[in-house]
Amino acid sequence: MKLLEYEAKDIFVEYGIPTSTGIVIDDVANLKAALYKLGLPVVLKAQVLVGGRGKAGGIKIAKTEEEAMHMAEQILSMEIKGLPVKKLLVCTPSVIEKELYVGFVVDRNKKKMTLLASTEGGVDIEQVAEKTPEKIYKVTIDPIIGLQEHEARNTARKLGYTGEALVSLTSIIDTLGRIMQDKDAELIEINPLAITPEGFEALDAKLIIDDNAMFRHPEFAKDMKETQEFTPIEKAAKEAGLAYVELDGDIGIIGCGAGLVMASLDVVNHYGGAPANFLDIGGGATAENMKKALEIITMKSGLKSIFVNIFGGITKCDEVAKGILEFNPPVPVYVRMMGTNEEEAKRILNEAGYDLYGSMQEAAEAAVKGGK
Amino acid sequence: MKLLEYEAKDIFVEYGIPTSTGIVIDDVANLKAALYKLGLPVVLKAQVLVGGRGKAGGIKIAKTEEEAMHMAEQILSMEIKGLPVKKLLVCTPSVIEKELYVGFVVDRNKKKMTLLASTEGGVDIEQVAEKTPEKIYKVTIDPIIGLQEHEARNTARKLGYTGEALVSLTSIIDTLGRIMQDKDAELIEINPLAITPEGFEALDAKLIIDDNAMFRHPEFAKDMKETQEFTPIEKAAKEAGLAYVELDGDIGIIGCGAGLVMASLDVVNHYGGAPANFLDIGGGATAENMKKALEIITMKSGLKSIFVNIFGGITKCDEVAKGILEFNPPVPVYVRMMGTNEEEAKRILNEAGYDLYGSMQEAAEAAVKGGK
Amino acid sequence: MAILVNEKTKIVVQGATGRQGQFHTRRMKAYGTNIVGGVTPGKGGAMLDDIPIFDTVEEAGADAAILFVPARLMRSAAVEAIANGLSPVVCITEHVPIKDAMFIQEYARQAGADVVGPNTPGLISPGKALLGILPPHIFAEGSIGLLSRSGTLTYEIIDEMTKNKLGQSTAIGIGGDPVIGMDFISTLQRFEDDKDTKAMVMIGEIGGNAEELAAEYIKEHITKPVVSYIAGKTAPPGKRMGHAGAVISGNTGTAESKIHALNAVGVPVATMPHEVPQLLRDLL
Amino acid sequence: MAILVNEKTKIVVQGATGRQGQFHTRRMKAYGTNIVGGVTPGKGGAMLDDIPIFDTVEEAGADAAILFVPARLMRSAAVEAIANGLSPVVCITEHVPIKDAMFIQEYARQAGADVVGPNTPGLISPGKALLGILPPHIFAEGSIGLLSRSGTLTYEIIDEMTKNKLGQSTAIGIGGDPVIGMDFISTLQRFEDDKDTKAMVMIGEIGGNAEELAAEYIKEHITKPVVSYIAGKTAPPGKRMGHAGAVISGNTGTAESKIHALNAVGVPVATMPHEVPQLLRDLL
Repeated sequence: MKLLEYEAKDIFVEYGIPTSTGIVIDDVANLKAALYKLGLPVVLKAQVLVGGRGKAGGIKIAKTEEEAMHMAEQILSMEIKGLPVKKLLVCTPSVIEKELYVGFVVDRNKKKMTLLASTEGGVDIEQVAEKTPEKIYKVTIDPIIGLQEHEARNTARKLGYTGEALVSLTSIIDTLGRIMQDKDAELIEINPLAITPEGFEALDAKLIIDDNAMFRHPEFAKDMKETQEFTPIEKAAKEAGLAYVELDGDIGIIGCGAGLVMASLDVVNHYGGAPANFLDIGGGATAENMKKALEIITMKSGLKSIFVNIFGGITKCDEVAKGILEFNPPVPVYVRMMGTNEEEAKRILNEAGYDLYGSMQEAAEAAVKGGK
Repeated sequence: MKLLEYEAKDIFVEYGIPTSTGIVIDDVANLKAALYKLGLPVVLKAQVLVGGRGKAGGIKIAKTEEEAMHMAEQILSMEIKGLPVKKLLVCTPSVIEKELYVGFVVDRNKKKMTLLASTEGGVDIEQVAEKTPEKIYKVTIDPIIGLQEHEARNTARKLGYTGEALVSLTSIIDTLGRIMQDKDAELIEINPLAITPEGFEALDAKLIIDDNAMFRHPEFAKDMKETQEFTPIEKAAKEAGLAYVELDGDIGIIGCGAGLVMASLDVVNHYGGAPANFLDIGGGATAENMKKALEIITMKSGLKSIFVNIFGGITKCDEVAKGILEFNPPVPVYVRMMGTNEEEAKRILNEAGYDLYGSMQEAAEAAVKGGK
Repeated sequence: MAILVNEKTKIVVQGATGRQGQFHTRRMKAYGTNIVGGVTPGKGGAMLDDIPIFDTVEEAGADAAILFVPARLMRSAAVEAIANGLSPVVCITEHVPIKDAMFIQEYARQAGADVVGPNTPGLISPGKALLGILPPHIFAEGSIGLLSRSGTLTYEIIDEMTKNKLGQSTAIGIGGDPVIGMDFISTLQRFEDDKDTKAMVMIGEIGGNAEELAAEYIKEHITKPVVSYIAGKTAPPGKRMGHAGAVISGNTGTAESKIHALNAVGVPVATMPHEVPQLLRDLL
Repeated sequence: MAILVNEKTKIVVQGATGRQGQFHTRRMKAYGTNIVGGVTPGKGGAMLDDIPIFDTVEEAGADAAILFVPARLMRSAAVEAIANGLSPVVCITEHVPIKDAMFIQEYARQAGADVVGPNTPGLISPGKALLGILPPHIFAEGSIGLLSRSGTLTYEIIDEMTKNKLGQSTAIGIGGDPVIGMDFISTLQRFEDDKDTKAMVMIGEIGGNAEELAAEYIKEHITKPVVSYIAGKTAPPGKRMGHAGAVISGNTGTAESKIHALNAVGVPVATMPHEVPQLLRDLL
């Protein structure tokens, strides 16, 4: 679960990280009150859960009230990468002397969190990693003990700081590590962490909470409903507990098991088809689950055919077959099934006139042809 | 810092350990209201920071209101091992089927906390350890990871429980371990942990918080002032930051360093004297500290002589000498000093007519003779 | 021979009394796996058919464990198994918090235990022991070691192998989460050390760079033939493809990168799953 | 020879810029100890006389550390020293929370580092290095190893020894807290292994059963002569005698028990501190 900038900043403030905050509005009508409190100029920042807001025109500086009103209206009516901007963070611009980067990310290979810090903040850290990897300082965090204070201090020192600045930066890094631990963050970043005449200040905040740890974090339950942004199809899939990803093509794909579904996409693609989606019905799906899956993928307009690929281990093929019949899809369905109760499934589907294939490549090829 | 039974129980309740609570009163006038809420019979338990309340008559069961009033008055006016009973815990007696022991103590040799559990509760665990050590189950706790749930469960199992009881007992032990960790306990005990028809219930609670960790526990700051019980001399010593222990004899002892003061007591004892106290002025004491130390030990009546034993490392002998002169003690003082500024100290004290000795045994012997 | 488990390995099933736990415990037992007991705190003394249920792992006297416990109990259950000296500890459950997964892996590393998963179908040494939810009838005894980040895709490929008379020494699902115990490298080395394994099939997918690191490792340390299949060539960046670990972030984690790295060290990568048996035959 | 430190050991002083830290850093340096730097976060770049102050232990390039940091910072400072591979790590500060002391000891155990203290006067290898607050002028080079739970009592006995021409290889205050790093047993073994140590003086006090365990250990493992003194024969039960660890609980921790255990394994125990030199002479 990704948090919006202002939500992450609220947590920073709660933990005592010096943070550039402001006032959040969801309606231009509330901008005047915000300007009255903050004065001018102000920065207006679109609160959306995708990167690249700045380039998309979602961050603006306004010097007059008129300008602010105009820009706010503009931003609040825009979509960034398909997501409508519903909230705007209004804040006082900071005087920036330098921009750093500090964050914690998962290192899959070490199976540990890694602290990343760099004097090259304000840009995508992946770019820095590519162009000037020597400018990123890394510390691997012990998953049992957690970040130790001297690791934070060594990092601050490696970035070149001494004196009061070293002490402040150590504390910021240490606190960020504590938030990571307390909140089950799978990613937490301050980018940029600005140096201003008043000291360090978190100008932006990125925080992704591990969805699997949500049972430990009732404090996020409310936020999630409010701010998580999904398309209507994604929302329906999420509610049905199905893993769904929308794609650009026109051949609907349903399979069981993430790897098999990915392979199904690849095979369809291999035969010249364009998958419309990724949908994994998971292990042990019932007729009801299958029906729901078909409902969801057919919400997308322009679908030409459907490829169903089931390798039944826990999943019973006859259940899947029943689900197909219950829904009665509006476009041709090409089914490949094997495994548990395969014969019964074949009987059911043959009677109903569905095409059945002995291998995934045959079925995929047929779905591609049928969809043309 | 030791907590009173009811204070420790409040913490148990906060953490969800099933606990026999009740109502605390400090005045018999409030008993009626308590009886009105609790009904009869009631258990009246003196809230004092020493063991052996029961034997001393500090725990009584009252069946009628008259009996309760009488007993409460009696207990609230008694002293147990020299400490006045200021508060009384009134609670409903539990139906006890069995009494267990569960606690965490410091294992100095392993340098770790140890979980102790036994089916022989309700008595002093040290007695159980002596007579039937096989009836105590022990688990050493990893100081970095803390108590793990399976360790609590293994313990519950070793005590012979299964089913619902195992699950409840596991949770109680696990929670007790969490309190230990959260509260910096150097000792935490439920003794007895009763089995009642309603399940497990903590009938008593013992909790000692590490004084050195108090900076992490502002929640105890208030309680400490309210309930810690010291004699007037102990209080004065505590306020002056001096380590003081009151003893039965009549020869006052002041030294620097705990080991040297203990040895001073032993040497005085060896020559037939009885030390009146243990007082360590610590390292680097000033004239003011020494004066204060003399004030404190002479608060005790019946003092016959004073033995001052200084081995000056950080401590400057001349400062100590000045402190003696400033106070001008009412009984003979026998001084042994060596180390930093020894010559100057000797000059000062000789001029003022004090006896100075070249070794601790000579000075101790003189103090014993002088005190007769 | 096989890696990790064989017919003698004494297995305890943690979470044996849940719906999934019961089903798979019975199936593993039916396969001939040496199941010595189940563990469900509070249910000690019960029986699942002829399998005794215990309250604690300690009582079961096992060598290895398989876990069907709920995700939020995974950390304490896995720690219990590891603390009792068990290895491997196979964590089937998905949706385990990544912080707990990291804790388990570090605890296991210090104890020298092998953890498989979480979020894995488990493993099978055909004809010897099934320690997971894989459908055993599609497997056959043989000399190919299989290691995979995916479940059903593995079955697909295993099925093709078995039909083509390419039996398996051991097949292991290493798990689809970002943080897992045994990874490609450690598992490849086990197969390298196993005298009855003649070749390996490594099934990867998008996300992370485990396949790239495995390629480097194969170049330096693995002498036996390895063939591969990588799923997710058409997956878009930034989206989790079902598995928590299957996501392309920026430029990293693409199928292209993985295929390129493997080809560069002489590991043939199948374009489609059914091509794997032929690639194996070419190398054997 | 000496144990733990000698004239070559590069020492960093953590907390060198506080009042106590400055005083003792200068004194240790004046004694000839090879102090390579001090550490105080935020004061890096400053100098204490000719000793450079660093922000981190990493920058100092030391072999061993001595800590004068406030009690509430002890855990993080000791962990820093241990994480940097330093040993011994001598923790002078008193009033360290016992939970932190336990954490430090376990962390050190896993890292294989020696921790001395907390709440210790430190140690001295006379003529070579002073790593503590002991008054160096009373010590003399020689072949007696001294280990003690007490500070000033140690000085008392050292003074008697030096006057009697019984110099010391190393003298170490192991600390007066209930939980300390190097204890009697580990320290006795170091002296046993040190070819220039001919005999040991062990100064104990009431509280715990470290002396009793040491007695057992001496019987089994120590071949060199050991003499002892135990303080607190007249201490009442249940009262802390200055040191956090000096308390008799129930029947355990009494001086009688300790003296009895030591005598039982042939270790003579002095009745009064000044008798120690004679007991040593009797055995040498």
